[in-house]
Amino acid sequence: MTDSAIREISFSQAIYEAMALAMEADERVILMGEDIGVYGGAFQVTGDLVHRFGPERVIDTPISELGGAGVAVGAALTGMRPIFEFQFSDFATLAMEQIVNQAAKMRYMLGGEVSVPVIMRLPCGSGSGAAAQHSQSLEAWFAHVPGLKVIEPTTPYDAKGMLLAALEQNDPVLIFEHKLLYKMKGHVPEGHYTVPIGPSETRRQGKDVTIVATAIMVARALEAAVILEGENIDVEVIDLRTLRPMDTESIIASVKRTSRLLCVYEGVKTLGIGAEISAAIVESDAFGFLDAPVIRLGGQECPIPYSPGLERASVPQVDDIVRCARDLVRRKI
Amino acid sequence: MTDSAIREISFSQAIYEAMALAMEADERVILMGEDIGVYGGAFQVTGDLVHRFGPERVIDTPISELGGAGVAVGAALTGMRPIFEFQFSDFATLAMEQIVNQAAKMRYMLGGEVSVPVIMRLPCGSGSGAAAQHSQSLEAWFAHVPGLKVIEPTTPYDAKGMLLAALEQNDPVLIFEHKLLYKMKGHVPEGHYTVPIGPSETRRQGKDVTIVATAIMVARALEAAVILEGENIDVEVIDLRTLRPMDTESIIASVKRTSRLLCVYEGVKTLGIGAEISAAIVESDAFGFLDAPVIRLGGQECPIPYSPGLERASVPQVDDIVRCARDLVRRKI
Amino acid sequence: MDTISNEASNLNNNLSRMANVPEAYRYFTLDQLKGALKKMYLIRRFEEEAEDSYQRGLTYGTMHLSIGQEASAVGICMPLSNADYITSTHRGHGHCIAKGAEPGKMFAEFFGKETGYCRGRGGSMHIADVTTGNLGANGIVGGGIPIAVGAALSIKHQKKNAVAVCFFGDGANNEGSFHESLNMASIWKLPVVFVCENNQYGMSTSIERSTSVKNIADRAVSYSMPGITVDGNSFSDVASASVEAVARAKSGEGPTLIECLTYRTRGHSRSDRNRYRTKEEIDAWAARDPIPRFEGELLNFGILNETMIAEVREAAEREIQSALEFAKSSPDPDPLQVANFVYSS
Amino acid sequence: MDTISNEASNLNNNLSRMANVPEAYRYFTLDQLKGALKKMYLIRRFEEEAEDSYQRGLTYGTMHLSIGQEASAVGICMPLSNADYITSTHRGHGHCIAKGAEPGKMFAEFFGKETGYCRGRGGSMHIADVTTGNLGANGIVGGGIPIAVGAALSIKHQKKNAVAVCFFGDGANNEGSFHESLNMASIWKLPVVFVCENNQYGMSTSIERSTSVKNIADRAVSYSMPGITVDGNSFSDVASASVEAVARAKSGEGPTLIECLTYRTRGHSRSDRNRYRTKEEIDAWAARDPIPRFEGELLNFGILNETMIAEVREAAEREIQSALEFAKSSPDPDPLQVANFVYSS
Ligand SMILES: Cc1ncc(C[n+]2csc(CCOP(=O)(O)OP(=O)(O)O)c2C)c(N)n1
Ligand SMILES: Cc1ncc(C[n+]2csc(CCOP(=O)(O)OP(=O)(O)O)c2C)c(N)n1
Ligand SMILES: [Mg+2]
Ligand SMILES: [Mg+2]
Repeated sequence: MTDSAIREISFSQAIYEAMALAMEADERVILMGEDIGVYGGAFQVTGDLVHRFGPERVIDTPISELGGAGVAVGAALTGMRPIFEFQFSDFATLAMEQIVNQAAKMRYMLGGEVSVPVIMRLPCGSGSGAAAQHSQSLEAWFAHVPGLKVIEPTTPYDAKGMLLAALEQNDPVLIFEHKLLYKMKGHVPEGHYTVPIGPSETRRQGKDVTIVATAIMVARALEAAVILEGENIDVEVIDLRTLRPMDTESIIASVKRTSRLLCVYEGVKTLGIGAEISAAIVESDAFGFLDAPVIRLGGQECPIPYSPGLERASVPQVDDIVRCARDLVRRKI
Repeated sequence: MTDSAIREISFSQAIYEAMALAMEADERVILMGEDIGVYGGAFQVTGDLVHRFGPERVIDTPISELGGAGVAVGAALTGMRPIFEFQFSDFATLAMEQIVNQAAKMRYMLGGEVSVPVIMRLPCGSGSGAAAQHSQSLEAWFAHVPGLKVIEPTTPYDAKGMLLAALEQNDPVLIFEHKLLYKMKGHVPEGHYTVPIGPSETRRQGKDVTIVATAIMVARALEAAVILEGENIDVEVIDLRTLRPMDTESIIASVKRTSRLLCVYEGVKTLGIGAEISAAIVESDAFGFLDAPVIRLGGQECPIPYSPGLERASVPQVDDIVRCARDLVRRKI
Repeated sequence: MDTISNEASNLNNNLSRMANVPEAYRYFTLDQLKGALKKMYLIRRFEEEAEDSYQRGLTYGTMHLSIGQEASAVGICMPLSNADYITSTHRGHGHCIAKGAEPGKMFAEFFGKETGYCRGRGGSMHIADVTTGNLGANGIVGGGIPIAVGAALSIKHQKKNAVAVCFFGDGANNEGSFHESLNMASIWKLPVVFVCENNQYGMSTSIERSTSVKNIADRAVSYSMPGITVDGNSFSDVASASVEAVARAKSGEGPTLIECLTYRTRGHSRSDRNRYRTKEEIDAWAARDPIPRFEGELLNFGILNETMIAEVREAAEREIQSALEFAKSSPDPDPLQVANFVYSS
Repeated sequence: MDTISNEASNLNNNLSRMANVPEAYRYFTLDQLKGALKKMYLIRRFEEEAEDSYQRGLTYGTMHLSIGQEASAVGICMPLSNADYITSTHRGHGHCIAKGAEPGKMFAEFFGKETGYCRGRGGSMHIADVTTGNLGANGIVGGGIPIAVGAALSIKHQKKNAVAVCFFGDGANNEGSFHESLNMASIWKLPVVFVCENNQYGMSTSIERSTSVKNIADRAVSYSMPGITVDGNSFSDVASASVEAVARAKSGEGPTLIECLTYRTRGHSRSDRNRYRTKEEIDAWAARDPIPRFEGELLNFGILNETMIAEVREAAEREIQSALEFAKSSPDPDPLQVANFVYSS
């Protein structure tokens, strides 16, 4: 086993590495965002890149999300490959116009004559006590928009590989990065490799129930699976990874084996990503294989509160997953 | 039968009338928006209200959607009851920050100490050749956001009654108004009445299949029902009317009778409103009553194109509904 | 200045014998000036035909005519080549022709045909011609402003000798995107020229009622860039301002804000009932029509004679007619292809 | 001016015998000035305790300290009553105390307790006290600006003799919401005072690197309103500017933009590693600490003596200690109530 084969780095280092590799290989790759230079980014993801590549390629923008995102879109349209960092995905609310009306639609509106290879990175999720305006999981909005690709890696390995894959796309790609994952460590090869955008990944195989999860909920689902194993419940855990386009095929295949499906996600339950998973599976030929209703475990129907106890109660925790999965397995139609 | 009982006015006149009544009854009601004064609104909904109530209460804003919506939010927070018109719902992309981070969350973030009784009107939908940036149906985004109420009336009667009901709410209410409905005529009583926010309305009863539809799709579903009647397929059509909170109860009750559910909506299929309808019904005890998968007929996975033939092909038409409903009824699990 | 060729300096020599010749005429060749006149005719005639087909119910959707504003579009584009970018607006036919697009493909787009610039997907509000550097009309007021700044950022990174020109209206200058974009262009000293076509109204709302400053160009102070207000109906005034601003941008001195005072003699769009302007106001501006004014200057300064002008006008007319024919005989897009062109891969 | 009472004019008479007394001191009563000093102490001590509880791991989330900026918060709020509104920012503890909030309920909110101003739902970034007219801190940079304009619109409609004051930072002045809001406030002549607390940095980005104008107050030109830059660490300079702007707003003359030059001596937030400022710069500003400066003026002009100052300081300390106690002994919210308070009905 070489050093590289056992090397473990954090999720944020993995993203850093992907950006550094891309910038070394391709002059067109530039970074834009607030405080991504000397500050190193609000979550220290861009780190020292400004020192390695200079302030012309690691550009601190003013606090101007709409304009900043628009500049990135314009640059992408004219030959650059900008990676734009929102400090928190909540601030993308200021830039929806440029993301949705411009970046996502431009190729189509112009009959295929242009492409907009912009990448946007969006730290998301609760769990850090940052409250209602800094903790949202708004991925579902973007997954609703044709023209965008939306990914949400959950391991350092995927974070690097999917970002490098995004850089090979000619379309806008949004990367949601759950804040609680940044410090998570895992094996990451040195050098260039890609993890394709699209396919989900089965993180654990099981025969009693399929859990499809996103972001931090993948880790919680895996924890829950261990607990449920003790109760002789054999859980399959699928990490969705790409929200648009969605890999329904793998989920269908899994459900055909387990006959039960639980969707776990942090965004608000109503119209969150689980709504699409459920609807898509029910619409498919997996429907006939279901031994129980598809159940969704999503965020509460409220903003994310500040107080730690409330915050925990506002999104699914390991024991919620255990309870839901157990109920589902016991359930008869 | 009195004159009033048979009086027919258009959908846009119904909204006009509700606003006029509210402004007469309550000094706190003001209108804000672009070109809602002498121009009468892009869709001529505010009409002559500026002449009746003066420019202090019918306020033409500059072209500043974020700021304008924010001013309305601030005014609502401090005792006014603003009705803010977006010229096209597509431009709400510029104001998501104020709608979602501020209006929707303020009451919660402040522990219930304030309320934000702002109403926002959002003309939406395709069919007018206005292309990708003026034809979107983004309702699902807003229905995903706790703190907002989202309504989408489909008849002149409901348009007036639901707007007047919204004015009695102390929470932000978003009203999506499908452009193609503005000229539709129907019976509307004079004077004040309300149609409650929340309950759906069954527009046609049937026993073979339930269609839940929104906006212009309600009319198309009713047309399709007539055609299907000729094929001995008896269709129930539910007009959802309120997207958040969603009246799942009525849909469940209907599905328990018909055992089949088709969701028809104009927004992009993926994560459109039908995803929630499907998921919510499947999750309920209606699941056991389903004789076939829940099917969604939504907009294509593309922006709305300009050319008439393409535009028609991009969202469900009557014959698409007929075909889908027929297939669904014939389908065995 | 790349655009001052030998021929231009010859013309220049002749002109310099005359007093009061506007500076702009010294910058351009005779062919360039003829080209400018032709483009003004093409724009006017394109839009008249568009309006006509509208009134006859042959077209769909909405449309925004720039009749009366041709000098601004053509004047600004004078010093630009295909390597330079523009971003345009909902009122974009003029910019598109001024930048060099073919009226045939524009009509085709306008009629929703497969042969249109956007294969019928975009329509009037999204016509773009990337081959001539036009990044497209935009249905969102202010939507193109940061995109132009992004194009300028590309130019700078790619070390090109080019400029990005950003057209927008007086109404757009109250959008947040205006503020954010001009600020960034200034601090990064990007090669971009902001062109505010102040036609006095954003839809129905006059600049007095919408805008807290008398001259929009005065807002340049907030961005430490030069701001200049010109007579937008005077080809030569607009062209001079553009030549200067483009030179400034290309030499690395940063952005300029040009405000062109002009007027649209038609309504805002199809739905306009003209409740907010007086007939007197419209007539007064119609009397300042940029096309006769440009013709007058060309005649006065002996640059073109009546015959030459007639030739240019006829050439434009022929081009419009064959463009219309091309568009009308073109096929519609295939509805089965509706979801194509969303993604590159 | 409502705020000039008889007592104030007495103090005024005494002061007028002295040369060079800043104007501000003539506007306020002795009690008001003592109150101002006490608020500055309360703010400082509130934040020191907040910092301490943070460092000891007792609190959660993030927090933004305004240590060094107290004169701006307190000076601006001097002419305000509970009928006047303020909107605040992520760095809002100072504004909240200056407007009259109780430190106990603030600490409780900071600790996420049910007795906090927001019942523990909001935390540091959303503390609000509507009873004193504080519409709340805001986690979104620039988020409060249009909201303040909306509050001013309400005041105008309701014909109240009141004003809305909008605090925001130098960083926020590059947000589109700044531009859109100031434009609307100006064209509608609303009773609002815009207060830009220019502490030289938006997070790590210096004003030179982010902002295309030297003085933010110069941007007032774009909105045809007065723009004034004051020493934000001088209580009297800030208070004078506020008194004038508030009077202007209340008399129907419209908005004013006040820029307070100041500095936060702490980092931006918890995550700040201080890579963008020099120790020299921080020390130089610390030497201009607004609290000793205010004390110095009060002593110099014979308004308060050392004993009186000590009394005020001790009163503030007692209040902080009992506030802390209240907060610490308060109950946590009930997790089962997590989805309450979303809707009114
Ligand atoms: C963001 C946005 N808001 C509103 C509109 C509707 N609208 C289209 S054009 C227009 C007026 C624009 O005025 P101006 O910028 O002066 O350009 P002009 O039409 O005068 O050329 C408006 C309000 C829009 N398309 N986009
Ligand atoms: C819209 C938005 N963008 C970015 C942030 C992250 N952020 C929080 S405070 C801050 C700096 C704000 O600078 P300034 O306005 O000068 O206020 P200061 O922190 O200096 O008081 C940033 C970038 C945010 N909260 N909201
Ligand atoms: Mg205009
Ligand atoms: Mg600052």
